[in-house]
Amino acid sequence: MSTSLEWGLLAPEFLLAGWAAFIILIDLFWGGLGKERLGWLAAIGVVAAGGLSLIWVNDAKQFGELADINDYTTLFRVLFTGIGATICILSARYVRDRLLNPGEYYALILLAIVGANGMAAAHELLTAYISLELLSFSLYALTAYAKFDLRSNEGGLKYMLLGAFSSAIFLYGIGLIYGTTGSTQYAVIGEVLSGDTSDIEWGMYLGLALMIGGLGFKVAAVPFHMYTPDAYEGAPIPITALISALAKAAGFAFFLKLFAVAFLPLIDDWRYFIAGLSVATMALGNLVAIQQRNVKRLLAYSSIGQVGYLLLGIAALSQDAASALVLHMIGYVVTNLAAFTCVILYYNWTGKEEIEEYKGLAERAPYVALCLTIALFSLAGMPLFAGFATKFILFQAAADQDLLWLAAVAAFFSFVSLYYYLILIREMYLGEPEEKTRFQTPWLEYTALTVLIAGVFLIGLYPKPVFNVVEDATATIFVSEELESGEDLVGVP
Amino acid sequence: MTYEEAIFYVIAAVTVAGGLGVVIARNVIHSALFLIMALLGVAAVYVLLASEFLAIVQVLVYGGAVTILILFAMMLTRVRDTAGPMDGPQRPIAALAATIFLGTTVLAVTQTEWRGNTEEATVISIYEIGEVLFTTWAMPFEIASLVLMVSLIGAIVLARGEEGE
Amino acid sequence: MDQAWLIPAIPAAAFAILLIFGPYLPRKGDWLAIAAIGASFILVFPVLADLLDQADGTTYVAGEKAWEWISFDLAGVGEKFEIEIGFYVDPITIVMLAVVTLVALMVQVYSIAYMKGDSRYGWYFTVMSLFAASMLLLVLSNNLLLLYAGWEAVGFCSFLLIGFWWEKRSAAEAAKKAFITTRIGDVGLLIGIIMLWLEGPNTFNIQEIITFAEEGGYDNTYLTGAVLLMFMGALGKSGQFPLHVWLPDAMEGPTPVSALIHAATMVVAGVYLVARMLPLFEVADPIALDVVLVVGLTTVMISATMGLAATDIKRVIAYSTLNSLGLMFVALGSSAVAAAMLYLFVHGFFKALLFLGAGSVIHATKEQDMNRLGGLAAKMPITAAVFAIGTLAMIGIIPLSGFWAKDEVLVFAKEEQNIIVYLVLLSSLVITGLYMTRLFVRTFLFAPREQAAYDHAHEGGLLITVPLLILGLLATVGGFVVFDEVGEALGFPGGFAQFVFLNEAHEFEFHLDTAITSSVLAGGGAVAGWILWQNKAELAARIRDRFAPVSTLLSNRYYIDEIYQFVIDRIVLGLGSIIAWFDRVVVNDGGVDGSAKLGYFTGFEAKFLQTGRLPNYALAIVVGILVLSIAMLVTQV
Amino acid sequence: MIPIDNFLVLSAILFSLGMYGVLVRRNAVLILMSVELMLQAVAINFVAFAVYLNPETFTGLIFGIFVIVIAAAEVGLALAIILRLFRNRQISNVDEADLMKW
Amino acid sequence: MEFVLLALIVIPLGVCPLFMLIPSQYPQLSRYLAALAGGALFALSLLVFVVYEFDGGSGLRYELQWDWMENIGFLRENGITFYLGVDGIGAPLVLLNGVVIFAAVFVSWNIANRTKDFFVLLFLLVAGVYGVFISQDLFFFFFWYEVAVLPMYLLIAVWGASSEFGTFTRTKEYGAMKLTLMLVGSSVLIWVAIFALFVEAGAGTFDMTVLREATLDEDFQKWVFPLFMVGFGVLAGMWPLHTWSPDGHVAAPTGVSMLHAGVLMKLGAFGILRIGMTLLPEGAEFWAPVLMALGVTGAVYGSVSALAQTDLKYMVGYSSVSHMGFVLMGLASMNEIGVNGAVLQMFAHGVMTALMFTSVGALYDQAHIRDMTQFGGIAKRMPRHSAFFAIAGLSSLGLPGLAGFVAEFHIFVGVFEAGYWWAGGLGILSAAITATYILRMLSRAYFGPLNEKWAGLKEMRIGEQFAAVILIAMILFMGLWPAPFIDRISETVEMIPGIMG
Repeated sequence: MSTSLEWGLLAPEFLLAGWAAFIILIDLFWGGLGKERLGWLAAIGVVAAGGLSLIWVNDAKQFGELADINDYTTLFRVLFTGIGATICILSARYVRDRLLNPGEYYALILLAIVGANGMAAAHELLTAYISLELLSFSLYALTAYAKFDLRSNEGGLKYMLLGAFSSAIFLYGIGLIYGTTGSTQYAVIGEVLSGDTSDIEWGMYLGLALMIGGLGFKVAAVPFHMYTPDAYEGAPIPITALISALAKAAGFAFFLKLFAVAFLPLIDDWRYFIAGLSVATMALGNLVAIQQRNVKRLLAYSSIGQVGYLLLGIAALSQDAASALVLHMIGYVVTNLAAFTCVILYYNWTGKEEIEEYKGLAERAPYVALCLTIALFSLAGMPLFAGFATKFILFQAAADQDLLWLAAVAAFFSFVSLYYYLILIREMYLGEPEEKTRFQTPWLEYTALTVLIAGVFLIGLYPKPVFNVVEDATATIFVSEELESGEDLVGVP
Repeated sequence: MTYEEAIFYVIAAVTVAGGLGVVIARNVIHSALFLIMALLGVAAVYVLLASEFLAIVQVLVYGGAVTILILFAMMLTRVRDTAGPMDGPQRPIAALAATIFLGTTVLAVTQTEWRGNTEEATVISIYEIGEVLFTTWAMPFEIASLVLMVSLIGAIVLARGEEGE
Repeated sequence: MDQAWLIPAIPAAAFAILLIFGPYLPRKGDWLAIAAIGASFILVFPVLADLLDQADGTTYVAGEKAWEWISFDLAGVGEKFEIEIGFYVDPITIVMLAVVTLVALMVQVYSIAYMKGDSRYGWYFTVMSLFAASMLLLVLSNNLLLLYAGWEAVGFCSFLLIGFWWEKRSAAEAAKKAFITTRIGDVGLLIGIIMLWLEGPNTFNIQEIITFAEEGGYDNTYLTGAVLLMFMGALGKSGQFPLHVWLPDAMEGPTPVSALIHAATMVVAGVYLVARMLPLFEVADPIALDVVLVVGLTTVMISATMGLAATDIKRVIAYSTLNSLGLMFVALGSSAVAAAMLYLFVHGFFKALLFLGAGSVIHATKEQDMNRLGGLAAKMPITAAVFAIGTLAMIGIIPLSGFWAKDEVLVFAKEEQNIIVYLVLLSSLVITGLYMTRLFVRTFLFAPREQAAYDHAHEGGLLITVPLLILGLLATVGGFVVFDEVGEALGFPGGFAQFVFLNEAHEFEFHLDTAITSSVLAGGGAVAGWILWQNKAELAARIRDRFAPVSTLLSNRYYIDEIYQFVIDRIVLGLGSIIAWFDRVVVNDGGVDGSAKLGYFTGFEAKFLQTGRLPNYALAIVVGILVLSIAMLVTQV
Repeated sequence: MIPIDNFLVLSAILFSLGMYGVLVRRNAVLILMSVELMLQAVAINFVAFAVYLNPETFTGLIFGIFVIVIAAAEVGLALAIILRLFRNRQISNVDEADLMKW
Repeated sequence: MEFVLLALIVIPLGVCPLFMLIPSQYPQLSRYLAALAGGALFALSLLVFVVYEFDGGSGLRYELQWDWMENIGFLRENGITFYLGVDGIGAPLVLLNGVVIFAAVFVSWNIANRTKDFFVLLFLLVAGVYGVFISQDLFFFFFWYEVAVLPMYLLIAVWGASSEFGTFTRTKEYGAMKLTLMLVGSSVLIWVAIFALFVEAGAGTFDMTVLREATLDEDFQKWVFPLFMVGFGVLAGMWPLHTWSPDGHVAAPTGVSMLHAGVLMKLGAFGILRIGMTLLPEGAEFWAPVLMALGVTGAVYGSVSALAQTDLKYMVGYSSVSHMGFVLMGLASMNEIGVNGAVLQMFAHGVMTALMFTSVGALYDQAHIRDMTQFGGIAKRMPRHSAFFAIAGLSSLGLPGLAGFVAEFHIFVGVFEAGYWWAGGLGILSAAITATYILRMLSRAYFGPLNEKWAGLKEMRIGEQFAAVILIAMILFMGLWPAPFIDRISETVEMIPGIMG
């Protein structure tokens, strides 16, 4: 069955892993390069890996029984490397000014991307799980990376211990699913579950519930989200961005693929639970966000809210919903990175991250304030920006699957979210700055920011190209179902 | 009760006792020792499950490395000196939750009609394991090595003392 | 007759020019305004001639000309919703046109002198032109909507002119009061108009509506309701009880304005409206006309009595105007269109005369409280003479114009209505005699009470006296049109009554008994007034002291203003404050902010779930898992 | 001979004990140990399924090995973080680490 | 012509980056650019209005349809298209927007703080409004609807003013926040209704011309229509969800108030008509009495509240609530005359309220207070200003010859025709109350002896006068010659299903 493994299919991952080692070595032996350039160097590797993964565009290969290299994987590889490259660039000055051991820092980021790639590519649960742990471990370490920062320690500790705890739960679920279906292959599980399951339903449902819980933790769904705010607040800001973008995207890449391939036959059994999680997540995330005083924490809660919307795509699972989910996720990632870029820039300038300390940003760095405003409006789902179009399509997909009520709830909380974004915008535009001087402009970060904002506009104004790509990608995970089950569920006349 | 079953119950009792000890011992060092006991019990369970390889791994990795690490950590963090009770105020609710979970799980696993031969464990040879580990499961294997590397990097970076500490 | 639209159009054009270029024209363009109204006045004659030409014997053919203003198809009905800009000329129109243009011309000429030196001299003529245009539009309109437009526009001009000296707080308030009070009446008018359209022949054309109504197209009760609502409008505009309160206050405006708007023209618009729509009133339940009658009577009585107590000469004349208007409504309430129109016709002249006379006095003495005047006849003989004519005409002394018109009303009241109406009217004559005499005596005769005012007094220039004289002449002879011979001599086949009676044969009747009774009573009132207020008016003072409560009641105008003030201050504004409070506190702070606070508070409570302690976080995860698992097992297995 | 249920129940007990430990213990190291206990339970599960239900592919066994590996790695990383926390703040009780909340 | 419609959106959006390129030390340049863009928009809007000609069907003209997303997921052919087109209802509203923005630019001439940012947001708002009026695709309709709301927060919060009212305070942040949240919150309902509508129609497209052909279940219409009604109703100032409006006005800078009350509130009513009533005629019929009741309540409530206000902006704000109540009444009448009236009223109220805010703003700029009881006799100092304000007021109280009358008259006739006697009566009464508060205001603040405190007031700026003259021209245009408006509107209204003759 697996006598000849095409290792070449994993070239991007090897490149990343190798590059990670290379970065560490460079850091060790060529201190003269400078901490800042190390980040750029890392970014180059990441971009190269991303470019490499483009080889398999419109291709459908399988790495043994372990991983698929198809459009879905390619899409996420590109997305993850994109996130990684951005984070590396954004980290450069931050790491230079505030962190020790830059080589390891970038290496961990690169390895995290490997993990994320594995999660998206995985064809079965073991690979997925190990990849998940790779990603998680990297993030644990990175969260605690500011070793003399008490909040970083604490965030790392909470993240790590709870992560391990939820991993155990998740594994227990996997075990039960494995025990009941006899396989860890998504497709096999799907096949078994579409047959008669009356004899194994106890174990199967318990396993499913535990898996949902475990995945819920990874994507930060309420009530498994508790670590999120603390980890976000504690982590170095670029890492906060990384968690919010990479961990979430990878989590959903995994979640989506797993549920689309393996658990789709049971969709009527679990969709309302996911819907419930979605509602709880949207509600708590958005309501508590109103109360936050720290920008990172605010964005943490806002990302929890976003998870609620994304879960809606899972609850309404069909190819449409999956495409919509991925589209929204891409939009969210781009937007969130843009927001974090601004936050990082501000932190690099001033070392401040409380909301009230943002007062007068519009005076001192109008462009950053503008971009942050755009990003926040996009997160709130205002038009012209990505959030509106993607949310519209996502919620519409849910409504299409008879989940109108859920779409309504989501739309409502999307509105609630506007309030706390406006609070931050208010500080920037209405607060009087303590000093009037303009900040100097770091061109690289500004370029990255401009690119991200352009992305926000592109997705907001003309998402079709992106959507086409996404649709091709999601088609690969629904291929086994031939959309039949989806067709039944849609109930479109 | 067959002879094997008897052995199982003994081993299970030891394991559970160990586990219980871990979570209720008043002394951290005792907890650690109970953990070793539980781990060894689990190793024995693996033997019962005809997976000697796993039992060996268990003993080596856990009984050796992990517990030593834990004990070191305990000493370094002077756990014994910390004031206050060992357990948090959550105890009743934790007990309740754990019991409910146990009940649910036990109910679920006993109610499930497991497919396959649930009466007898099949012996899987160490060679077979070795072979699939490097072929079929090559990718997780590689990734697991990366996980270890991450863990290593993380541990070194974080635990290493810097100047002035 | 097709050119009748020019009559309002010329002043309208003058208005537009004056509004934009007025300040740059020589003499601020007063000549333009006067020329325009003069042109309108002259144009009335060809129109009249046309009407007479087309008359078939004593049957008049009304002229109509209309342009489409608004028109659209009604979906699925196959009909159009149309509103026209249309002009309709019939005898009533002609009478109105004559009064309006003539008096307006006189007044404007008079104003040149009267308003001289005023800082808003040009503005005055601008608004006067607008007023003329609007009033003529109202009169000529062939449909209710255009009539309503003119109706509102004259109200607006009235607002502007009452508040002409808006720096005076009282003027500003009076203007506001006038507009709002009439506006309340207009609520009814507009509803009435819409009602007539709604169940009617899908048109606003007055004649078509009348025809429709006469054919029994409307439900009787419905029609009654509609006409009564329309009558509300007339009530407000013509200052009838209980909406009469604005008219005395309207005297804050320049006196020529009072003469034109608040005596001769605008205030009679209500009379005109009812006269115009009288066929509807007649078709409707008799109660409609009864209401008109009762309102008219009430107004006659209260205004006459209030006139007794007022001391401001303009106010006295204003009350007399109310009094006259009341009489016209009594006539209408008795279906006596001809009488009402005749009264309207002559009233226009003598009331304008009275006001302009008063204006002459005020202009000369800068004083309008009759307690500070007196003896002016010596220094202002012409004014005194024409004022006397006006007074006598108002009282109704033969052969002055007022006598004939009033007598017609009395005859109708006597014949058509019950004796009480007649008696009430007769008693009002006495009172009219009393207060009008009082006005004249106190102003022009006996010793001056305020030397300064007396010293100032002088006769105005030609611009003032000539209009006075012309009006005086008209006030004297205007009544003779009652004689068919006179009417025919003037070119109205069949006489004036025939003319205004819309082709229904009718003659003026002259009942000697009524004439004698009324003359005796009116003359008696006048003589009594002379006796009471001669010299220092000790007798009147004694009587006033004797009936102090009555006097107080009268000088406080039956407290009607106070009641209104109370209603407005306490009830309307109170309600406004309550609603404003409700809006802020209940709707906004409670409902809107409240729900926002609810969200905020929920968030505030929920954030404490995030205790910062890891075991709690783990517990949350466990609880989540438990709920999920148990729920899933329970629901699915 | 030994029915699979026995192992599964044993695993469930261990898992629940671990869960209890995580919820109740204050010391970070003890929590970590409880998590290890849970992972042991998971591993038992996997191995039991592998050898009883699916001996042909014995994925579960492999899974079990990986679980042990991951668990070991976890201990390493977690202890480093705990140590760092202790160095910085002289605490090792997790409920004392609540700088960040609300 | 199609590209004129496109230009209406492209120009305001296109000038935004241009503004950004202008260095902030040259605010004058921004102003000229704004005037240029405003002028262009005005000219194009006028062009659209003038050349619009009904040619059958739904009255849609100058259509321009570009694919945006189709044959993807749940979207079939023409799934979401960028579909522009103007009909007889849209045409006057386009003109309205053109007039108001042109005027607003001049009124905002002396904004000194972050001038270019102000204009960027202002033009963004305008683009959104145009988009709503000419979008024929439900998605883009909603898109532009939200775009129109988007800049309001900053426009009010940054350039607005906080006010103290003795017993309570209204900060600009509060006003801005409340406005934004209420509008966006209500759009949630619209959003949900759009989802439901799309799914129920099952046509796989958001094209409104297709959706109006779809047969929708009556029960479905009955439960979805209220979502549209309330959702759009909030923006239309529907009682009791109107409170954002007065408070928003109090806080907003003049130019923004003009656009806000002048055109933004129209979007709500337009939405009810264009989506609610057109796509869900049976639902509309079912809910018409409720809409009527809410409209009348708003009309009376707004005018009575205005009566009690002493702050000029509050007064104008509540008067907007009252007048939008008329619009809702007209819509609820469900007959051609009433609906025509409603659209006419949208235009009429748009220009006259913009004029009112121009006047209030001109006064506030100099006096820095708006409490009418503090003034007195200022007509002496600011005669033109007073005249402009008075004209606006007179139009709003329904003086014939001015725009308000034509509109209100149609509404009342329509309401009576629909059989809502009580509503018609109360509506006319409310118009009378309008007269009361307008005149009360004029009498208090403008007439009477000059309060010496204000002896230093100067006439409003020439730019503001220019703006006022444009607006007055529109008021007179519609008031004296309403036929062009009514022709365009009625022909289109006739085609709306469920509208009786």
